[in-house]
Amino acid sequence: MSVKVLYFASLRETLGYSHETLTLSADIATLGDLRAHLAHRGGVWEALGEGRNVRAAINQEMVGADVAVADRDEIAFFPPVTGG
Amino acid sequence: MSVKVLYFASLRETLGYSHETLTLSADIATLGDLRAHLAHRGGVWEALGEGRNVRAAINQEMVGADVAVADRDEIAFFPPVTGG
Amino acid sequence: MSEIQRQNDSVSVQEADFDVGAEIAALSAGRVEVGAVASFVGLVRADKLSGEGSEVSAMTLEHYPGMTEKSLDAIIADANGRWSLLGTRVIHRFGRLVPGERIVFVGVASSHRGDAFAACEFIMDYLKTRAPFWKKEDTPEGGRWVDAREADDEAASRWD
Amino acid sequence: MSEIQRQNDSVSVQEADFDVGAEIAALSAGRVEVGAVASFVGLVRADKLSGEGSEVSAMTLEHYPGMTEKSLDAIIADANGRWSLLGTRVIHRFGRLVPGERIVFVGVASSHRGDAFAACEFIMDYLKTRAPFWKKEDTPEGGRWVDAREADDEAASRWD
Repeated sequence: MSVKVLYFASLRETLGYSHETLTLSADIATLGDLRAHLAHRGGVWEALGEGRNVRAAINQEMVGADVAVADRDEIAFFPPVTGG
Repeated sequence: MSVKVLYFASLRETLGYSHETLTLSADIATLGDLRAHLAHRGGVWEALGEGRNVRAAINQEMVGADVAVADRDEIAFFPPVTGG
Repeated sequence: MSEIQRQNDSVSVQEADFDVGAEIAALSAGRVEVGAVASFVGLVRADKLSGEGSEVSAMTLEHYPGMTEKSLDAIIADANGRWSLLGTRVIHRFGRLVPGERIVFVGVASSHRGDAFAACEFIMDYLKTRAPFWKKEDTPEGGRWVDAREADDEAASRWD
Repeated sequence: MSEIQRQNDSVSVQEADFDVGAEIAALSAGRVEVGAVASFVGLVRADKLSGEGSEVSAMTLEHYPGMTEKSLDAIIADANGRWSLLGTRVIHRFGRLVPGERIVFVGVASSHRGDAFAACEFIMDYLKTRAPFWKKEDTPEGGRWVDAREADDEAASRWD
């Protein structure tokens, strides 16, 4: 399963990545699994760890950690929005 | 005691008067007294009678029937407002 | 035209139309503490305002000169007491107006949007029940005074 | 510039400024059933947004192209389900903005003012918590990402 992952705003700056393409192992079923997997990289990636205020979207819709990820999904992680 | 009385909108048209100057007898103490006095003229003036939906202002401030009238007051009677 | 002016509050009662964009821009011009401008434009609707099945071809707004400005000024003073505002602008037209024409403008500037929205709606609700304006519709059957709407009294009483 | 267009609803996400008067006029142009247009303009404030004592000299708005338009369109669809609306217009800028500049415009047309006001405030509240925009302030000490305000989450949760 291959997904595109995007990072925005302070999270993008912290990680030093705006996007990456990932091939996911079978044990990553949900958005929460993917987030934990990324945080597990350690270092700056702990910005995605549990307790950090991070929001996420799948295919441009904000969703919760329980939502399943699917092949070719566009997944985004970002801080709480501050527009308007 | 002399007061100026103004009439607006549908009330003005019904009465056929836009304004008049009245010298009030001593028994007219309040706005309610004045209104009853005017309604007592009969005919079209019954438009000011009890139960008719009429609002009033003294010196350009909307007030209730209990408010006292004073010499040289500007008093106005009109239907509920419908601006905006 | 008649105007009452406080520092950043102003009221106009006039026959002429107004420039909505210029009025809104003026509420924040040169004032970088303004973060929010809420505004409202009321227009003459062509549909059956009184529900009696006839099209409105025009309307004439009568008002009580002097009291109009005084009541609008009191409404604005009341709003300034309730919310933290940086400026208000009220324009109300009188005379003959055809469908689609602007009747009223209310604009409110504040640091925060909550105050701007609340004050703008408050001023409109009070204006509908307290400012001495009366609408007469021209219909094919002749002139017809518009009855006050209970909904307006209810809207205003929310703020009591 | 990107636009999503339904019959009388439209969204633009753009770097360019916009003409508030023209946008408000367009919401009622040629549509005599519109009696009310409520609108909101959000501006860059110069004062200490984060309460840390330094003046903001400019800010840069980042957004998530594609999702931005999608989320704004969803907010408008939601508003249309809640109130009787005749048209909506949302414009949100991105890029670098200095104090006093317009950031966002929301305009809502309806037959009645209550629906126009409620939908306009609803769209702003949701936009602040759901649309993927992020503000970075330029201060004398360097760039600083603006933290989300709890007040915004509270404002949006009123509508749940």
